[in-house]
Amino acid sequence: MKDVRLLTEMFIPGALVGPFTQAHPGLGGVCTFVGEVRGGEGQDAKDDWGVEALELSHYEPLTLPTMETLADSAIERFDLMGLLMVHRVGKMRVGEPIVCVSAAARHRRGAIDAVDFCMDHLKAAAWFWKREKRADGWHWIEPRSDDYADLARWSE
Amino acid sequence: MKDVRLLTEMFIPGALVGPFTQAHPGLGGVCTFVGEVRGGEGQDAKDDWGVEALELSHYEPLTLPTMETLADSAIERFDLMGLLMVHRVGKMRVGEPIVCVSAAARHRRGAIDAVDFCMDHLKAAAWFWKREKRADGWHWIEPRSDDYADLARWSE
Amino acid sequence: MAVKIIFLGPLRDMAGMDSTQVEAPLDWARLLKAVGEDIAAQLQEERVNIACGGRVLSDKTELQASDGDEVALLPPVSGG
Amino acid sequence: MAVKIIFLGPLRDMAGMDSTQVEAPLDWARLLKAVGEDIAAQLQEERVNIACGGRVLSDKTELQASDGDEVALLPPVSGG
Repeated sequence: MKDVRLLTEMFIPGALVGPFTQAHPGLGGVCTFVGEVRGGEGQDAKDDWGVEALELSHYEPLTLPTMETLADSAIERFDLMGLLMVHRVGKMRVGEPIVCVSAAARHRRGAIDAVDFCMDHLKAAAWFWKREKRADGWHWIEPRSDDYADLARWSE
Repeated sequence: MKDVRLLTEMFIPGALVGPFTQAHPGLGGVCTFVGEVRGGEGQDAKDDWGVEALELSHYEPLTLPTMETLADSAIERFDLMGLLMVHRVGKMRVGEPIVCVSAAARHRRGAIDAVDFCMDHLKAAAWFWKREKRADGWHWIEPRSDDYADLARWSE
Repeated sequence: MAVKIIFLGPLRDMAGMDSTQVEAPLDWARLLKAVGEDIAAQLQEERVNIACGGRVLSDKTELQASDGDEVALLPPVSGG
Repeated sequence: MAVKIIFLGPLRDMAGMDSTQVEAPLDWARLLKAVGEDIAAQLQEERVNIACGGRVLSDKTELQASDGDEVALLPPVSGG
């Protein structure tokens, strides 16, 4: 089962992952990653202090087709039984989920690697632009070089 | 927050992962792996056909301390905010969860790698023995060479 | 009819608008003139892409937009 | 008092019991004699470990179990 969604409203990952898991009897493992709007409460979080909100914009004619293609290639590459890929767009507050990727497979390696693969591609190769609101206004987030390095792991 | 448990009864991963996630405000991502007793419904599942039940035995004086040590080392190595590690023992039916590992971190890479690391160690370096019940009785499961290869990835 | 140019992400702020309409046809040279100096400088950077009619161009300098096409200017992404 | 030997995993089936009691003290040579030929052959394999008093021995041939100790025979694991 492939389930790819762009959502403009808050969502509860558990409410999607539960039914997704149950839709695949016979599976061996499910790996799920949920990314949230990071707040400033961590100790090592100096650079995140003061984030009040986050906005993800996208380009509709490209974003969903890109996610569908990514999902298809993950399903094939990692021999998945199912893949759930959900991404928020619009304005979000700290603590709200931005992205949820869940992969069901007969063996754990496929499930874990598929989530890793999808997240790297969503970060560095999907059509989203992120900006954060701080006390002094909105700031666009530059892509991180780490993200490109992560993505490069998946090329032969 | 470190939460390590050996359970003798059926559990619902979502009921543990939800509160675990909410216990870490400021997190960037949560990665969760749930392993279930694999049934024989998949297409490529010839070797799993006919599994009726599974039993995991363990050695109490070693198992929980080993899991605690594993959790500590994952938390340190991947700079986690929290780690949930739950393992069933005893008899289980097809579709029941065996293991659930959930890692909360400020960045996705730490969360995903921590789950990968913990699963490899639980598979090949924790004190569990698995046997399957088929039509002709119980069969002990031999460790797979893949599992040792997976484990070796984490040594320098 | 015309060609609609869409500014995405940080380019939207730089342009001061979400989109603009220009006369068709629109090629690379005319696009650079149409968007102003700052955006034109961005477009010359390798990491900025252009989509036309919902497809990302492998070579953006070969842009050929006709009446009714949508041309999207895509700065580096920062998603997930 | 005595030393309790615990058979884990497949060794339990091979031994036909969960555990047995033997007189203390128990060292490697006496253990091999106490468990019977099949189990003794297993114990000589590198991938079979021995724990004494809740600690896995780095060198199982240096086993020195005293009164009240529990000695666990640990075949290769297959968990998760």
